[in-house]
This record gives sequence, structure tokens and C-alpha cells, in this order.
Amino acid sequence: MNKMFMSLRTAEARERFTADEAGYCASFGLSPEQQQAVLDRDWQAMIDLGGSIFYVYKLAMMDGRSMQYLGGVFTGTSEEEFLAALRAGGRRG
Amino acid sequence: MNKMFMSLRTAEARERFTADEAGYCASFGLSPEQQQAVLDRDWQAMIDLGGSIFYVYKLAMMDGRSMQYLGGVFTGTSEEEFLAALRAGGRRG
Amino acid sequence: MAEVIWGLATSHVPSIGAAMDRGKTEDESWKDLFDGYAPARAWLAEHRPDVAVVIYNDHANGVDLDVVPTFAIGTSDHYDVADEGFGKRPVPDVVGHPELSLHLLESLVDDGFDMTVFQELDVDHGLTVPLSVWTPDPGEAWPCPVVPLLVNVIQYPQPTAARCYALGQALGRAIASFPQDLTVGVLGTGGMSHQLAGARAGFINPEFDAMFMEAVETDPQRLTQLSRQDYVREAGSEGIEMIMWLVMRGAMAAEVTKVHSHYFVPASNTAAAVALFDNRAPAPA
Amino acid sequence: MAEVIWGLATSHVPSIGAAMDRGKTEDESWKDLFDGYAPARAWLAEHRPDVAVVIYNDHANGVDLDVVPTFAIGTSDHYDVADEGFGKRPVPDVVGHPELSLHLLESLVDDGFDMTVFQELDVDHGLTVPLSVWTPDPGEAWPCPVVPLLVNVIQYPQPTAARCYALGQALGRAIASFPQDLTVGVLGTGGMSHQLAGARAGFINPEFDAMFMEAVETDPQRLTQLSRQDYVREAGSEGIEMIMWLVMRGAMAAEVTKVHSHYFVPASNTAAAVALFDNRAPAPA
Ligand SMILES: [Fe+3]
Ligand SMILES: [Fe+3]
Repeated sequence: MNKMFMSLRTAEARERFTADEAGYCASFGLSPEQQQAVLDRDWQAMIDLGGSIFYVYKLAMMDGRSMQYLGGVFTGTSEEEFLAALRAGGRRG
Repeated sequence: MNKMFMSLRTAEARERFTADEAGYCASFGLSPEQQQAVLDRDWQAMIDLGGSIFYVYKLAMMDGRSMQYLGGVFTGTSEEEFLAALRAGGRRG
Repeated sequence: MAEVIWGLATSHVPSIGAAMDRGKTEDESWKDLFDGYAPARAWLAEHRPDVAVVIYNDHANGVDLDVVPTFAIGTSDHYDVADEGFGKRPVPDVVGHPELSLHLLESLVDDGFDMTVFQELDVDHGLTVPLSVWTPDPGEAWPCPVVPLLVNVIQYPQPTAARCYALGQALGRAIASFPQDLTVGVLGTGGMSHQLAGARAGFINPEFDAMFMEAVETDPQRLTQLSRQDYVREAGSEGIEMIMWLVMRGAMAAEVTKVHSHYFVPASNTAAAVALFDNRAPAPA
Repeated sequence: MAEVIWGLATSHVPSIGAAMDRGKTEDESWKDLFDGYAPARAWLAEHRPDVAVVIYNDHANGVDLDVVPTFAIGTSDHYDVADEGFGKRPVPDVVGHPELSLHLLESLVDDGFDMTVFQELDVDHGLTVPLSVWTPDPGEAWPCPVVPLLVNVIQYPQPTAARCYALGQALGRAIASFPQDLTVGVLGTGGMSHQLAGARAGFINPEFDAMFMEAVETDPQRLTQLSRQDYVREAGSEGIEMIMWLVMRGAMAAEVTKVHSHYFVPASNTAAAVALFDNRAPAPA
């Protein structure tokens, strides 16, 4: 799965991915669960299924999603709440 | 140039090379001297122009040339003489 | 011989580069960070070295993910800026210094450091953002050629802090033994505390960061006592990249003079900092 | 804990594999070499380990030439046999042992060895020929899973002999600390003296080879005193790959028992040898 995310570094690959996400995933041998997580943009599931944050983030960037949006997803808050916590000095604990 | 030799690891690349050696060399950005050395099978020149023996040998193998043949070229003897020297215990000095 | 004239520690968060590339440095959320860079930038503009060694990590942009070197060095005369998924940053490509690279490689290997060589390499924000922190308006070219030195900080097992500091000390010896007279700036990049994924996403630890900032100047040995687990716990799973500051520090003299430092929260999801150290012996009183 | 039960040093010349793959082992020019393998093969067939660690170098087949790691380790569960330019050798692919690989990686990094990780890797004759020397007729599978450990011996600056021996010692400690009970065979490959290109092509130095063969058993420390230049001068520009025998030797006990050795000239352009050492303490008298 990380190999698939890594491939999205070229504009040409990003176009092919956008044109047929399922087919693109299949060509990299993703498991059905991994493919579903990608199609659903289930970010937590992508991490749980072996995605590394730096690779997963490449897909998020294509979608125009910020690292703060992902932070909200991982911590079960909204992007606004997550950002507010950072602005207040970050999360502790 | 080493990158070009390295590419000859796949059967498909070997076919493309054989079909158009000059064009294949050009696609890897070889200098005119390097390309000439490849086309002429000037093994010493390939080494002198930066080819590493393990890479150059990939081309020799495609031509059905042995490492003993190359040894003869490098030492200015025939393949038979070179092989005889090895059989006699190798070259000293 | 070549001589390290300064060391610059700085975060390399991509959004710092993006804020500069998009002209947002005066925005409310960024102004304090960029104001904090100003004194360092002014001093650096007066002290341009002949070569810079940039210690950084790649983030799955320039290096294939199936190969993870603990320590690597680039030996090329040119490093393209990587496309990280949204086009290249609008900054100059990086000019290399193969002679110094090859000298450092030979010295480090002979000194027992098991370097990986990159004869070709695309460089990502880990290298270009620190260059932008140093030089906001490079024009056609960065101030000097660069030797990239890469550290694995993203995949377990990362090198220990002690090994990073030892690499820095060997780097200092290697620079000193270069036959030409060159001035060298050393950049240690990454940090400070942050964690991107998991339940601790957004984690920031200003007390640890303050301790680290103080100790990296005055007592770097103390920081080499901390384990990989200590760094992840105290600085977050990505904050461990601060071990790269120790490579820079190891290449410098026992006593350095702090020129300027600044700490800022948040830059993207991280605590960001800059710290600039003069490596030249202080003028006698 | 895992235990090294034997060490096998052997050349990895591609033509040895080709002679086997083409049924030429009884030919006049090969018979003495393969006859010399017989006693080692018989003993090894009686002492099959649970895992083998193969120390070898890639020859521009499995590793991109723009990346040159000094020391690398594979962590995969499967390694394809590489196509080196004339199709794959007709031998089984190699099964990995990721648990042992990851344990060794962690131990070696914590011990200050700056390993590069290959999460995927095609293995070339450097690894498969030694497996064939050990097991001429593997059938469907090699005798046991393999951990590949790669050393840069083809591009300057190679690691020093002393560093290779130190890596072997760390490898021995790392194997001993593996939590499962496993028996391990260690293969050090390459050599003996040879030079492929240049005016010295065909160079062979039987006196140096004899000294090395004796010292690797009884006084490996002596071999760590030799410099990179010593090896190239005495053993030829490719003969330096004998430093990989020192990694194997370092992983073994101070005292080992030689089971068998054999020296042969020429295998292709090289002096070839096999040497098998029992690592188990000799039975008390
Ligand atoms: Fe980073
Ligand atoms: Fe070899």
C-alpha cells in the first residue's frame, strides 16, 4: 500500500489514479480491505492496515486535505478543534 | 553508461537494445565516445570511459563473450592465451 | 583544511516552505515564526560559507521505500528538487560538491561509519525548507553548494542519539581533514516535538523542547543518554528527528556561541525552532 | 537463544553455478573443484541449520547502481532470484526469515552498525552460488530460510577488514540474543584472489590465499590489520571481497574446528576455495 502512495509522486500517476482508483489500487496488489479504506478515505483504517503517515499524506494532499484535518480524524475531533488545540500550545499527554 | 548496462537485466530491454543499439544508447544519454565504444565493442574504451566491469560484462554476456575473452582484451593477449595462463595458475605481478 | 564556521538547527516542516512560497509570512498565524528567523538570517547573510552540509531525512520522496539507509551521503554535483505530490517547490535545484562529498565518505567509512552512497538523489522539503529558512530569496541559486547527509528517523530502528552524535564528531574530523581551505556551514534539521498520527496526534512538549534547546548548546552529551523510546515518548513519534541536531552539534567545537534562537508553536502540527551557533573561538577577553 | 553451528566460506563465482546448471561438473576443467566440495557437502547434509545468514555482495543485479550501501540486510519473507542478463538461474527462489532479520537489524543498529534495510531484494549469484555449493540438488526449496547480509566490496571506499570483522562479532552477539532456539549456519562468500579488469586481469596470488586461509581459522585478527590497499594489491581488485569471510569468522567462536577446505585454480578468472568450520565446542578430551 505504501508503494502505491509513493507512486503518486508523479503527475502522470496522479492522473491515472484519479481516472480509476480501484483499478490503480488493484495494480499495486492492495488487499480488499486496503482498497476499501482508500476508496472510502478511511484514514485511520489506512494507518491500521500498514500505511505510514508520510505515504498516506500523499493521498490526503491530492484531496486537498491538511495534516490538521488528519489530526482531527486520528483524535476524533474536528479539524477546527484540532487546530485550536495546536494554537493553544498543542495537545499534551 | 553503467545505468544503460544495468538496464539490460530484463529480456525486454535486451530486445530493444538489439533492435537499435545507437538509439538505445542515446536514450540513456551516453556521450558520443561512449556510444562509439559500445557500438564498436571496444571493451577497454568502455572501462576507460567510466564503465565498471560488472556492468560492462552484461553487454559481453549478451554477445556470448566470456570473462576470459575480456581478460584477453585487457591484457593484450588472445582468449586462448589468457585461459592458458589461468590454467597454469594465473598471472602474477 | 576546511573549517565549520557555524551550525544552524531548524525545523523543516513543509508548511514553512509553503508559507514562503505563497507569500503568507506576514499572516497572523506565521508572522511570529518568520520574525523569529530575522536575526539569524541577517547574521547568516554576513557569514556565507563555501559549502553547506545539510543533515536531514527524506520523507518518501527521493528514496525508494524498500531501501532504508541508517546514514547516507549524496555524492552528486546536482540534486533535483523532488515533486512531493503537488509539483516541485518553486526554488532552485541544489548544486552539489562532489569533492567534499567523496572526501567525507572516505573519511567516515574509514572511521567506522557504514554510509550508504547516493550517486543520484532528489531532495525533498527536509533539505529545501532549511535552505529557505536560511535564505528566503535565493534568486537563481542557493548561497553555496550542498552536501546532503541523510539519517533514517522515520522507520524503526532509528540510529541512537549517541550514534548520531558520534557521526557528527566523525563528520567534524572529516571536514577538518579536507585538503582545501573551505568554510563550511552545518545544518541540523527537523523537530521539535510533534506527532502526526495515532491517538497522540498533535502532541507537543514545550518543557522537553526547552531542555533540548539548552542542552544541545551547553551539554549535548546529556542528550546522547536518551534512548529511542525516550525521544518518542518525550518528543512524539516524529519529534525523534531532533536526533539530527546532534549530528550537527557533534561536528562543532565543545564550546559554541549561540547567535540566536527562537521557538514557535504551532507550525503545521509541530513545535518549530531555529537555533544558530557560531563555531569560531570567541575573541579572547 | 539462537546458536551459530557452522561457518562456510566459499567463492561465489557465477561460472561455478553455471557449471552445475549445465551439468559440467565432471568436465576436466571442473572435476577437481567439485570433488573438493564433496566432503563439505556431506558434512553439511548432516548438519542442517534452521536458518542461514549469507554474507555476500550484489553485482549490479539486485541493487540500483546509484545506491551503494556499505552494509545492508534483507528483511523480506521472499527473495526472487535475479535475472543477471541471461535469464534466471534454474534454482529455487529464496525464502526469508523476517523475524530473525528484524532482530538482527535492531541489535546491529543498537550496537552502532549503520545498516541499510532492503524490504525487497532480488538476489544474484553472490547469494545463490554459495547455496549451490552447499546444496547441489535443492529440489523445490533450499535447505532452510535465509537472511541476506550485503557488503559493498565493488565500489571504493569499501569497509575496512577490521570493520567487517567487528560487524561479524556484533552479528554473533545479535544471533545469540535471539529469543527463539534456532540453529544458524553462516556463509561468508567471495574470493579468493582475482582481478577482472585492467592490466592485472587474471592476477592470482596463491601465497596470499594460503596465508588468508590459515589465518581466517587460527588468527583472524591478523587479517583485520590489512588495509583496503593491501587487499587490492595482494588479492586483486576483486579479491578484496574476501573481507566478507571476516564477517562470517567474527560471528563464530574464538576457537573453531576446521571440517574441510579445498583450494582450486582457476574457476573462471579466480582462485576459488571452500572452507568449512564447526563452531561447536570440541568434545572434552
Ligand atoms: Fe521531517
Ligand atoms: Fe563477487
